[in-house]
Amino acid sequence: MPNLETAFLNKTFSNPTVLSSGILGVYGSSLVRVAIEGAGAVTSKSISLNYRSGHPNPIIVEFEAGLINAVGLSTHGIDDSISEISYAVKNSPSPVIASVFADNVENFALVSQRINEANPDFIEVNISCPNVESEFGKPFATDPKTSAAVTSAVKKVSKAPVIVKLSPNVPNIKLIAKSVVDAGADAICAINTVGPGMVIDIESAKPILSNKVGGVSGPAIKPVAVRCVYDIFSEVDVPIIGVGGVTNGSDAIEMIFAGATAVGIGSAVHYRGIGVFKKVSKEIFRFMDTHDYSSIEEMRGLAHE
Amino acid sequence: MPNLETAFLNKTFSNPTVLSSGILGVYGSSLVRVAIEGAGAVTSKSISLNYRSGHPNPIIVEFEAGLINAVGLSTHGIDDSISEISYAVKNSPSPVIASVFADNVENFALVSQRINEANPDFIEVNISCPNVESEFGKPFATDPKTSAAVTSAVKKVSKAPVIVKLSPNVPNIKLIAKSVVDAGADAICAINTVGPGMVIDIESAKPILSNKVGGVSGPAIKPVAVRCVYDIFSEVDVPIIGVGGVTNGSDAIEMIFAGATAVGIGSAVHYRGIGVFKKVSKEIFRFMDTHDYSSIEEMRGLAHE
Amino acid sequence: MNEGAQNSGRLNKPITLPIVKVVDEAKDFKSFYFDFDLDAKPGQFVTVWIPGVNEKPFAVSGQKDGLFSVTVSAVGPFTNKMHELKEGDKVGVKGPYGTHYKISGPDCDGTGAEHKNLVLVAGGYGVAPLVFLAEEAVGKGVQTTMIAGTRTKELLAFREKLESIGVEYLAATDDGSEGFHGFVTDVLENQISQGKASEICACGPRPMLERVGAIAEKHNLPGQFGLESYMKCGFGICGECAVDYKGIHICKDGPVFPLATAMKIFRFKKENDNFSQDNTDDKSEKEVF
Amino acid sequence: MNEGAQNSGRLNKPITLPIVKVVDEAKDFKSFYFDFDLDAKPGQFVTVWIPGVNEKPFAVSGQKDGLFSVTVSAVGPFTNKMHELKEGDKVGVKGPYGTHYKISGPDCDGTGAEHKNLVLVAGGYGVAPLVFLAEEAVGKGVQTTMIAGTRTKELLAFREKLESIGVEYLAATDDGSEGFHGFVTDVLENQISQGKASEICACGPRPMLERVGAIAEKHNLPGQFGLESYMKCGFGICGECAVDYKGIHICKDGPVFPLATAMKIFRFKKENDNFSQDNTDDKSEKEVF
Ligand SMILES: Cc1cc2nc3c(=O)[nH]c(=O)nc-3n(C[C@H](O)[C@H](O)[C@H](O)COP(=O)(O)OP(=O)(O)OC[C@H]3O[C@@H](n4cnc5c(N)ncnc54)[C@H](O)[C@@H]3O)c2cc1C
Ligand SMILES: Cc1cc2nc3c(=O)[nH]c(=O)nc-3n(C[C@H](O)[C@H](O)[C@H](O)COP(=O)(O)OP(=O)(O)OC[C@H]3O[C@@H](n4cnc5c(N)ncnc54)[C@H](O)[C@@H]3O)c2cc1C
Ligand SMILES: Cc1cc2nc3c(=O)[nH]c(=O)nc-3n(C[C@H](O)[C@H](O)[C@H](O)COP(=O)(O)O)c2cc1C
Ligand SMILES: Cc1cc2nc3c(=O)[nH]c(=O)nc-3n(C[C@H](O)[C@H](O)[C@H](O)COP(=O)(O)O)c2cc1C
Ligand code: FES
Ligand code: FES
Repeated sequence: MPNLETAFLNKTFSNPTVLSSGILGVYGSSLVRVAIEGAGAVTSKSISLNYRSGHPNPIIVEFEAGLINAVGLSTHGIDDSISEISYAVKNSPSPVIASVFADNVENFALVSQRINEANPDFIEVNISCPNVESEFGKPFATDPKTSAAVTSAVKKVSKAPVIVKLSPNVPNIKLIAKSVVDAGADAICAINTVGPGMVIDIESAKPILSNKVGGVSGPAIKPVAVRCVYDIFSEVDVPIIGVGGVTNGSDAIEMIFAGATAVGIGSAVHYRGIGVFKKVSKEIFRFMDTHDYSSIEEMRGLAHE
Repeated sequence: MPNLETAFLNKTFSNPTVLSSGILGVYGSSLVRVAIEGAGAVTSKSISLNYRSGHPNPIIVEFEAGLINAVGLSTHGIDDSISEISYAVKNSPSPVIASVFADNVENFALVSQRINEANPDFIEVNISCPNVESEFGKPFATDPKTSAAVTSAVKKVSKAPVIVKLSPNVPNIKLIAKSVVDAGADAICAINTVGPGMVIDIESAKPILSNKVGGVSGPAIKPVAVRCVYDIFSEVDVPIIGVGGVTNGSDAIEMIFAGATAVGIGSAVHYRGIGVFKKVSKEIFRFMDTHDYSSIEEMRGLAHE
Repeated sequence: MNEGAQNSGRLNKPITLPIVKVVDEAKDFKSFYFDFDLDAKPGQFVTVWIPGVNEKPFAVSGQKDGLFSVTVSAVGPFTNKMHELKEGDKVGVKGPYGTHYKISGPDCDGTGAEHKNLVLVAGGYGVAPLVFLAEEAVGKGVQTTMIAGTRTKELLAFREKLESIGVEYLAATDDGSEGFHGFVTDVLENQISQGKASEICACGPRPMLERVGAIAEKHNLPGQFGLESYMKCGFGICGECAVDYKGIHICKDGPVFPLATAMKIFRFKKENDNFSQDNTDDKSEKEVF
Repeated sequence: MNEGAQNSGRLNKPITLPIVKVVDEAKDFKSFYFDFDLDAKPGQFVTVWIPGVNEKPFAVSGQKDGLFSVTVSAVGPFTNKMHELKEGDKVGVKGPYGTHYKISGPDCDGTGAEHKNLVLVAGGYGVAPLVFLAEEAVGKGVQTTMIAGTRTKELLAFREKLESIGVEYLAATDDGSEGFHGFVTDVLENQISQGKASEICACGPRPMLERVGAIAEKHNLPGQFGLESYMKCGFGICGECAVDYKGIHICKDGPVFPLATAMKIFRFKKENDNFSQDNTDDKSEKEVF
């Protein structure tokens, strides 16, 4: 009988599926619901120190091959966020990952410090939001040095193990992976959205998103995500949460073969409903059963052989 | 009555559709066929000085949202290529764009010099092949300086106007666009493939492409392509061939609204057959007719208003 | 709480539609008609996008002969902008989204008992989805009463339309300028005491809904309630519209809920709740494969 | 030249299939069977991918009872590797691709004249698609003759199978070790002179096809010819398989062409050709909207 249990750092997930940051993860209650509905772990929407209203609507638009979003990192501020995460940590049957972001290294440390109060199982450092520029003039995740600086600042203060979330929009993701692992990252999450992209309404001749551009997710980005996970696995020796376009069991297996320890699911919540975690787990189980794999561990990174 | 004619530098295309480089463009006879079947202009597969065998099969794989290819820039060498382009130039009812690439600046100049013999209407400089690294250690198109160096080297020798083809896989495509225009580019073609991406066969646990990774094209990349064209249009003042995921008339209109003068079509030859150029032209015509646009010119860049 | 279903074929990308008719329904309350076969059910909503302004949710207020309408109260920047739009102006529409009011004909179960007296309770622009529902109910032969409450007379809407199709229309105004001087809940209690209410469908401000809910519970009457919440995506992905301890999302699990769920949502106090003590019937167990 | 049609629903991504049976057909010539409902027509091909090695095109050589087969001649690195594969080994398969031989039953037009004597002319592994075609033709009641040519006796294949279903089997070997000592074209001429050929379907090396084509033209017989070309993508996108002055792509416009088109391809000399002088009937005019 195949076993879906997935050891991830100091925890064991009941299955390798993980709710990705920014999907249904604003409130603790949603995180708990997704955990109950079958996610092996759940990630909160990225939290910052101060309230940010985000962009006006539309903030998401669907295209033929995925979604494009520019939610604009709207957050309710650190105090509200702490209470939401606390609620999730107390009530979720699955481990809770608190995602944080900030506009400079110091604030990354501050928000991570504060989030300790909520006792999340892991902290995920979102250095890869395509719409936020660092104090150094480009997204943190595009530069190995800034990526490392953020990582070590968070690592210094965080009580929970630190996952760093990378962007695919870089010439060489191996470089970034190496730099954050050298700086102390316990795990890597890859990838954040691709692009950015733009969808223009041809009737009004206007970009649809109020922010004009947004990050691309869903089936469109799966090959890029799989390649990134493959690259990172070949470069560093920490567990990887593979995210990007995973919609069914086959996609999840592809990620695991590429080197993922756990598999993030975001846009597929839209395509297959909140039950997608249970469905994907069943599909993974069935594949393992018919292909004589007994553990997720055993399948990890097989595409490298 | 809408008019599909499209002025592009010193030529007029009968309609804005252009066969993109690398699709059916190995032989002159194919280029001529595509022109007869309705393309406003046709681009050859990228040509280099020396014979290159390319990668073993599989070199293309389809996924849910597009294609991934690593043809590996197989070319038949400059002499054969000159005769193919000459054949196309003599027989094609539409202008012929000769695409060239090389592994260093000097060879870019040499291949461009030689291709003059075939008298192409335009030369397109492919500095954006995702699988070729420059002598400086990264793809030419990811660095403004190397992009400019290649552009001015080609510009110096080419008898035909010079189109430079950019990669989307850069942090800031505006920078690159500006650098190549400053270096003398007469037009820009954007974008080349996204990624690279990887598709793993879950039965054999192996990447399907013999090269493991390949460039992503088709519907998956349309939003990224539209955004790039939008960005380039806002930065520089040369005509743009907008390429990436264009499959139907609406996609083409999106590109034109974003700022494209002409619209490249590649992967859609697979989705809709070789008749796609005529089909897309008809769809553009119908849109213009029902929306009271009389010329392509009039629609260009409208999404910027 | 229904498991989020697979999304339908249509892309969640606005379709641009011209406004074909604008009708003043009351003071600062206008209906906008669109020539599009929407296939919505009463209680479902669409989002309306005005390029360069914003995109907001509105209940479908009617659907007939290939047209559909939304009826918009001007309360802020977006709705004021909408009120400036004229016939021929275009907006982007997405949807229909969400759950809907479910009613069946009076004799559908052979007992003749169901929906004998359907009472619709509307507060403010909550009347919009209920007008659509009233038309459907009447079409099914259900005897229907609309109790509509507003601050004052000029805000009342749809009386003529509803009466013309045979709906009993009872108004309640805060200032007594028309109909009953007081709250819709008073009118409702009166209907119930006269035996003229077998089911309640309500939509309006949260405090009104809570009081209507309490009345329905007290009299053991079935009810369906249309809720609202701040929305971003509108189709169940961003998580902004979650309202309670169960992670119910108004945009997809709602906006229309049965009485019992609505009451749970109303009573939810996150601070004092401990999820693990919850033992409602719809609690799923975590399965391990 | 048919306009490239829209591609079918299935992704152009290999499906991994285990080999369920390997049959030696002749020296260095093996059939590999797969348990998959392929829905191919005779003359179409699949690509076979051996991970880490290469991916190559092969004609479907049979399709029955939910199985299909390819029959592979070991001529180089890939085909030698294939010959090492055993029952249970897995390969990736894409397809079916390309055009196919079109035959109809003898009485389909009521005249009884069609395909009265179908002659299949095979050179080397060109016999593979023609075996599949023979089975279909016999199934439709067409009287069928296979003329198969190889260098020597040990390379001849499928005689038993073909004879068992009622196909007349005529061999020709270069060394005379079996059947006619000489070329398939000699046997073909003989059949024609005996009035035993109403249509020719051929597959094999280019020189053989050219000679068969000349014979068919001379006798004014209809013909269909299976061509080959170096292929990369296999589905009409890379342009590697173009063969002539018209930009015909073997993988998608072929591999099976009617006699007239095949002869044009054979006669094509790119250097001496000037497209603008071409005036064949299928030349499309450039349309301007
Ligand atoms: C399911 C649903 C159905 C609705 N149906 C109707 C309808 O039929 N007719 C109608 O007039 N209004 C309806 N609304 C409310 C309508 O969306 C708001 O009035 C509108 O968004 C206000 O925007 P504004 O910019 O004009 O005002 P704002 O200044 O933005 O807001 C005015 C008020 O509306 C609330 N509001 C703002 N944005 C939203 C939002 N995205 N979702 C919900 N509430 C919001 C605010 O809390 C505030 O109380 C509905 C809301 C929901 C959620
Ligand atoms: C439409 C089509 C159907 C075919 N059907 C069959 C079949 O039923 N049985 C069979 O045994 N073979 C068939 N072939 C030929 C088969 O694809 C080649 O024999 C095989 O690719 C040789 O590969 P290799 O590595 O073993 O030898 P190589 O050393 O690569 O080549 C040996 C010979 O095959 C030719 N060849 C190589 N690659 C290709 C290619 N991709 N396409 C075409 N020719 C190539 C070479 O020119 C050379 O003459 C078919 C080819 C085509 C195009
Ligand atoms: C609506 C939306 C909001 C998102 N918000 C965040 C966020 O706040 N922080 C973050 O790290 N990633 C965010 N993401 C990125 C996802 O976590 C994920 O990396 C990406 O969507 C790719 O996965 P998918 O294809 O499964 O959606 C968001 C994605 C979407 C679609
Ligand atoms: C099979 C294939 C081969 C390609 N070869 C080249 C090439 O040689 N030179 C080049 O500049 N672009 C090449 N491209 C990129 C295309 O020209 C185009 O930029 C890209 O595919 C995006 O357009 P599409 O989505 O319409 O396919 C190739 C693309 C494909 C799919
Ligand atoms: S509004 Fe986004 S989940 Fe409901
Ligand atoms: S093999 Fe690629 S087009 Fe025919």
